[in-house]
Amino acid sequence: MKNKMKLLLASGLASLVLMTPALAEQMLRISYPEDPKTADVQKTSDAYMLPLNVFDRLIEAETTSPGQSALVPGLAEKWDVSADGLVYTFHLRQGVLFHDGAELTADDVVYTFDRMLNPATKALGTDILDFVAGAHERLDGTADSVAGLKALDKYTVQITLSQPYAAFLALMASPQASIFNRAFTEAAGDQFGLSPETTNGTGPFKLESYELNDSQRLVANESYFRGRPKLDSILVRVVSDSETLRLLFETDELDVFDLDYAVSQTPYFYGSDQWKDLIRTGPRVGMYYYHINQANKPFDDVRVRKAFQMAINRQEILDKNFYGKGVLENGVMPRGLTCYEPATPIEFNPAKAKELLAEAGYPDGVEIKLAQVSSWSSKWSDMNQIIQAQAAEAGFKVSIDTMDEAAYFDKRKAGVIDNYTQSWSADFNDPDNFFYTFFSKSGTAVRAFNNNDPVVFEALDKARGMSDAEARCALYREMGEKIVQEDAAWVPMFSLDHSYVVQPRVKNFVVPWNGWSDMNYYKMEIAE
Amino acid sequence: MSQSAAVTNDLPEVIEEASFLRDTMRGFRKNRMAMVGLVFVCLLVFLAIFAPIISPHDPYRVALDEQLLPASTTYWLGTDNFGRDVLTRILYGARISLVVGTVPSLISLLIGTFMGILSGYMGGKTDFVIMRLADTMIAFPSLLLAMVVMYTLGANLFNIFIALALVGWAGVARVVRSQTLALKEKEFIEAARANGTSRVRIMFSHIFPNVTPTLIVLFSLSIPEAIMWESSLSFLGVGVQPPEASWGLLVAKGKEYLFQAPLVAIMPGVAILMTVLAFNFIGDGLRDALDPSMKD
Amino acid sequence: MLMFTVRRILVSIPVLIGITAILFVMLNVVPGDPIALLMKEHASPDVIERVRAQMHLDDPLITRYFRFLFAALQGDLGTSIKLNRSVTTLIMNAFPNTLYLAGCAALVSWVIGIPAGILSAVRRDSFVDHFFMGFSLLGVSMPIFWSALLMQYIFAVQLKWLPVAGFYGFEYVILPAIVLGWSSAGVIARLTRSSLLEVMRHDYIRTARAKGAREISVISRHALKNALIPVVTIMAIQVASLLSGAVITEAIFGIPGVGRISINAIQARDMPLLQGSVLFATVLVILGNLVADILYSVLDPRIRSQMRKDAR
Amino acid sequence: MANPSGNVLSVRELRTEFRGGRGNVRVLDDISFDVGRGRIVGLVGESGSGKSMTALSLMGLVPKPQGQVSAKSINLDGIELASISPDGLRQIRGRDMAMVFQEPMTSLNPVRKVWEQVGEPLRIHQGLGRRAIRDRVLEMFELVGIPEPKARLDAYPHQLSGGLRQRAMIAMGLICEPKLLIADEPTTALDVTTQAQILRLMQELRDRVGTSIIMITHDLGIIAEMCDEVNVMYAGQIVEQANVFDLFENPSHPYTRGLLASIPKSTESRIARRMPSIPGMVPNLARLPSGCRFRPRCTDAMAICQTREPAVTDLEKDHRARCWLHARQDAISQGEPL
Amino acid sequence: MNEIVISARNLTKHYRVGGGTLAGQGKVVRAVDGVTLDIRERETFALVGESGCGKTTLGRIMLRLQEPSGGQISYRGQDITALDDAGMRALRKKLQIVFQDPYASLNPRMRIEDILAEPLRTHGYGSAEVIRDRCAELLDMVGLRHTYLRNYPHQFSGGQRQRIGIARALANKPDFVVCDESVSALDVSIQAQVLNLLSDLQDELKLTYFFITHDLSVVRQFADRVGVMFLGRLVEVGRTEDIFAGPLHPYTMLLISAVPRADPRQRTRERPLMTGEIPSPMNLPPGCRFHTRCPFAKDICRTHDPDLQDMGQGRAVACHFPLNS
Repeated sequence: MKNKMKLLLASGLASLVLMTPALAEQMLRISYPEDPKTADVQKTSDAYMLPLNVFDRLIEAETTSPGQSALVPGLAEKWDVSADGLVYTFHLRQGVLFHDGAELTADDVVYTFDRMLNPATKALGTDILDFVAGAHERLDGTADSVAGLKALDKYTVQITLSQPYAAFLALMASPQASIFNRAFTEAAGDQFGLSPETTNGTGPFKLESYELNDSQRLVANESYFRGRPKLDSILVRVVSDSETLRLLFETDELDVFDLDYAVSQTPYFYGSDQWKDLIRTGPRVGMYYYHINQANKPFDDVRVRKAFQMAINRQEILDKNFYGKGVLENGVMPRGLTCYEPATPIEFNPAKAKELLAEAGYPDGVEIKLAQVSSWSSKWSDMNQIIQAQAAEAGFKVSIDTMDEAAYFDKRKAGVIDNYTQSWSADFNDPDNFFYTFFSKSGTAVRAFNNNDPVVFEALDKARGMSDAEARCALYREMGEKIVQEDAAWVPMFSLDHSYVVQPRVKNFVVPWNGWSDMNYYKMEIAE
Repeated sequence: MSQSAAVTNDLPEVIEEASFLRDTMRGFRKNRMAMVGLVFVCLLVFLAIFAPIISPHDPYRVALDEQLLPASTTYWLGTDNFGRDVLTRILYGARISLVVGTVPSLISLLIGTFMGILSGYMGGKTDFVIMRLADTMIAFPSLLLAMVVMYTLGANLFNIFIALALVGWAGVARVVRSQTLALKEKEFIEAARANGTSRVRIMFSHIFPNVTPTLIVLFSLSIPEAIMWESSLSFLGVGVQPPEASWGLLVAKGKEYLFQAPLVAIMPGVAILMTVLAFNFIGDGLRDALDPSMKD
Repeated sequence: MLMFTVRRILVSIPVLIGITAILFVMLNVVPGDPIALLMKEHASPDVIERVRAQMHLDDPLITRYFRFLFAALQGDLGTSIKLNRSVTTLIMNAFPNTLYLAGCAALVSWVIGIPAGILSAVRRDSFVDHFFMGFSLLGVSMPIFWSALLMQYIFAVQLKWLPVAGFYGFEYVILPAIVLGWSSAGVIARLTRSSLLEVMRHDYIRTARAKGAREISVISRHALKNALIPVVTIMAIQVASLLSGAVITEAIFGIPGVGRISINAIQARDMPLLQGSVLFATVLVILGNLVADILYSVLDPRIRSQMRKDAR
Repeated sequence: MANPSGNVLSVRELRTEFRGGRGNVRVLDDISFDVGRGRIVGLVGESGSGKSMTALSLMGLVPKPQGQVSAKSINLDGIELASISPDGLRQIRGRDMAMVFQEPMTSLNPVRKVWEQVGEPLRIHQGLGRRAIRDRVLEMFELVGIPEPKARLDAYPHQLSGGLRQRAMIAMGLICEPKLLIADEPTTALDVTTQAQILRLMQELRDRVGTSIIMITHDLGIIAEMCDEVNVMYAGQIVEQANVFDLFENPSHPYTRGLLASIPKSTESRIARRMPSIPGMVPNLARLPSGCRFRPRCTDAMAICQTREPAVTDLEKDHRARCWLHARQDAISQGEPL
Repeated sequence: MNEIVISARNLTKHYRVGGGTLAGQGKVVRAVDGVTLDIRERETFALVGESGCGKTTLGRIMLRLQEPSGGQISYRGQDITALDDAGMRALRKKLQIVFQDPYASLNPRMRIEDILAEPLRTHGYGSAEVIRDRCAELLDMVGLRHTYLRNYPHQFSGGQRQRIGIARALANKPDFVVCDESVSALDVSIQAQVLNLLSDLQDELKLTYFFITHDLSVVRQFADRVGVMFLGRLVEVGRTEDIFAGPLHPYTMLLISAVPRADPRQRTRERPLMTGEIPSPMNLPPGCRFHTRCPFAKDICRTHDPDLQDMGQGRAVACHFPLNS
């Protein structure tokens, strides 16, 4: 502690010198709204910045143009899929080195996925491996290994699925599928990913320092298999406060300003002569929506659900609260997702909504509750408050039920939440990521939709294994219409653009295809 | 008998009926800042109670066409991001602040007084147990304790009452106890005992009236403190929840628009500052008038 | 003295046990499953059950309490659910930052508070008095989150003299230290003033004057030491409360200290982390009180010799 | 330069007023008396009579700005204090004129060692070093009869008993060998046996050092034991001034008479349990009665007492009373105040 | 001889100071250390002694306002040390006390009528009306106007407050009254008034006084019998005239001679003075507790503690070598 104090004082003096923006090295300074907590992607479900830069995956999803992506070889040079769609064989690139100098082998890949399914790991994103043969047995503890994972030789991995699954390759490109080194990771134990000493990947950047709640520093991996990145280092500062973020950016202490973390600053940057040309924007493959829980009154009546859809002026919310930076969505799939096509529009019609309510037996209006999490960003409470005002016209007496996050997840799981709003961005480019998550038999219960439509259940299961892309897309579109128009199970709101403002010296800034804030900085440059 | 009774002759017929209250008021009135504070608080109470009548605006109305308007004759302090009148929101916030200032203070005063008198007068094991409990509560850093309570019970106004009362009672109990200990040594308490007055009666009708000046001062000084706590909790998001208008929440929300419409964040802060100052003035004035020995 | 300290520490033990018990019960009866929170969307009931069992969360409360207490005695405050790191390590890593901030803030509050209090008392009812007392009252009455905002806006945004937030060196600590120090400077100044005025009423001040001492010497030689005894003890308690209470300041200025940890723990409902950080802060407060008591007795010969007598 | 009259102190028409919320209150009115060289002069009266205030007024210790002192003349051995600057008066205090207070506990600073406090006048007025001061304090401790004086030097006040503390206070008062020592109820806080010791000490010191003493007390017994001259005070005025023997043998003012009568006589055997007493109570200085201040309690009050303040009348050499009973007839008719 | 009202047998009061639960047991203060005493109907018994000698504690114990550590007190033959709370409360009608400090002994927040009515209400004196009349009567009795009933204590002078305190003590027509330094805080002229009042009331109401004081002049004037107390012990008891005429205990003698006489002609008299300081009740010397200061102390005084011996004619002394004998 004493040493740390000294260090602090010393760094105080040092930073007086460092403060000056004359940066000899190419350092990218970015921010993160909260501490990422770990680089171990198997232990996190929302902080992908470190995994994306420190690790690689077998396959990578590369942004080709705004909102568009393509799967490209990553650690796997090439791969084969058996005709029945069950066996995937990945041929690893040779000579790929981890940061500690160890060479990547097929065993590391097998280990990585086995670790995820090992119950002792307490991993989170296990659903990417749901269809791997033997995954459930391993998770339940009834098996010591995963039947479907095999290293055929030093550079060949074979993964066998229990049933055909169309999105499996896309899943392998998701951050959760990052590949670890067996020896190192086993040695690090449960400390893996928590500090520079316990983090080891193949990625373009190495984790050099990690100050909890303060910053992480990444440096270039000199021996990256695609070649050394242009950036020398990345400084990631934890800044939770949107105004502070803007202050830091404007005082040139940050290179990238992510408008997602400070939506209220949108008009300022778009209106600023200094900044408007430095805005980088792209569509977000993700959407905002309201869940409707059909298990509870009054939403058990489809007319009430329909009325609720019609009572909301989505365009106004998009325009006023999100400054029009996005498009209205009417289906389950957002724009940019494979199979997307515009769906039948939902009408804004408070008068009709009122009629529907009366039909459903609520001529004098009806009381509904919107759940809200107290610790979440204020954009959610803003939306709820606006809807509270808007829906009143149609006769919905909205009360906002604020709770903390744990209570929220608890209640949602128990199905006692009537209605709530959230957003979902694509983890991988496939409709399954949306449909199955929300409207499969387990998803609809866990997420408190309770849209127990057997037709939908069956169709979604079937679509997972379909190999005919065209027919599969058509089926998803059909289900989307059914869910939104017929069942009125949810209220699609809009998909937003994702905008960043960058300092003039930032080059090659590409907005990720899916609109995530987390991205890979391999190709970015800093130039004076 | 005759001679001693003769003393009466040179005594005035009636002594001016100077009551304790009147003396206090006289002392208080002389304190200019305290009077300023009192006037401000009275005004605030009036505005808060009659806010719906006074303000032409609805504090919850959402008018997205009128977002973040600058100050004007219609909206004296401009509008917030929902197009709600900032001044009206502040007036409604005053309701919360005033209630939060008084209710938990009263609760903690009630509990603290009871515990303090009991502890001080009974002594022994009762004293030990109550004081260890009080020590325990006092050792908790107040804001953290309040946060933990909010964590446990959930964030809403009623739970703020509980949190603040929990934070506050121990301090009151300590002060009341030490006063009770001092009073207990006073001869008039012994006189009451010598008369056979019961313990309960001594605590209620002898000790309690003598700690009331201190209680009034404690009360007046705990109001601004409670207002501060509430605004801090709400600012941190573990207090009053939107769309209710608590001043701390208004600052927290308004600071997102600090650059576009600084008044939205700054004015609720000014409201807190002025209210807390006013109550502190009153508290200081009351202390000087009632209980000069309590100076800090 | 040693005896006194030891006894004073022993007296704190029931308080500490009480604190851990209250804290533990409060935090463990909370509705809402920390595991559900940890896993968010990905939670499937069987996974949750598995993790719960692994973390011994399904043991009876009393068992868990004693396990916690026993581990805490050995310096192990458990593992953060959200951060998956040892709570003790997390706190000890964050503490120097808080210490640095609190130390600077305390310095600010003393450097401003004590001279302001003395001047106000000496020049009672003068302009100086009114000015300093107004300044102090302002410090006490301003919500920290608001004054912090204002300071950032003025000194960082408009004047660009100081950095907005972060914790990379001395200049980063100036604004938060002033914000935090100002409010406690108000308390110190008011206390110093009233304490000095109180002391100046004592008979021995009259004695000093009767000896022909100059007014300045009356104050510096006779009044000040007596007057500062309560101030110094409050200072000790205040450092403790600064250490434990810099929650808002740390949050606004992005200082990775213990307060920040508590806030994160609350927002993330990270029960072991919250439990640990609150317990840590509480121990600081108890220590502060202990130091205050010891200081008091060191400064006041009456208590000092009382203690010596007791110890014999 | 010695005062020609042989007086160390000569006070003429001392008045002290307090400004308060409800107007000014004159707490001392027309105080005139002398203190002869080497004499012990008593100021006696009940609480609120102004005897302590007289001492504070002489010392310049009346709290300002509420208290205002004025006098025609206060002559301390040739130095005129009525017109001296505050700093000039400060230099006199502790050097030429010292004071011993009633409460030896509260009058000593609890956090400083006794020798530092006792020796402080030397530092202030003579600029002595610590060593010299310590030696001198030790001498003084021996002089005032503090047992084990060396060991007591480094004591804190609370480590001394009441009697020792008062001895230390007396040592402090005498350390610069002042011309005048004002003792304000120096034994009231002490037990009788200790009181007797302290009183004897003061007498001895007067004999040995030759300091003049103003003895302020409410106890006529102490006056009788200690003083050469006596000033009886009532409601802010001196009502009778006499040699101690004259006063006790021939009290002239009705108040003095009443006071003497109401002392329980421990020397005589008990005759009756009823004691003569002065009826009524001391007046509030803010609401004084018209005419003579003692009039409402006086059994000998006359018509003139109601309307006019009595003048000071010389009864015989060095015996004066402020009472119409003894006034010359012509003074009464002309209504000329003296 | 009159009947014995209060009889104390071997009363002691010891308490601990300092020292908590951990650092030893602290020190024992022997505030009252074996006092035996009878007080008879309608007499005034004065207890004199210097500060810290335990006289106030003894007064409190006799009324069981403090519990004795040992010994027994009887009121008219009834052992009151054995009474339970309720029994004692009922008896308090008869046993009363007048305090020293006229400012601390009246509750500043109560009106005079409430102060006077409280003991009446406690003991069920009668209806509200009866009680109101009695309050007025009590004020008359102590020489105050009954129009003052609605006033608060702070509006009265010290002497008047002491009268109110007396009225309160007499409200329930007690039998035995402890006067604890009841006139010490008053000015001489007022002191005489209050003493006269007490004296009148004694005659009128047939009271027995236990008069605690440090002021020997008052004792001489007021008391029938005197007990001299030194460090928790009675060292001499006797009739007032006898004690003043010829003290038997050296301490009594020194005490009497230390009182300044209001007669300048006597100032030249030879006066023996006690030297040094009184020992602390926490640290009593062995043997006679006065021997360290006694001008006549012999060897036996340093080893043996003398008991209070009856010298006849109601006289008792605790000394190995009484004076005048």
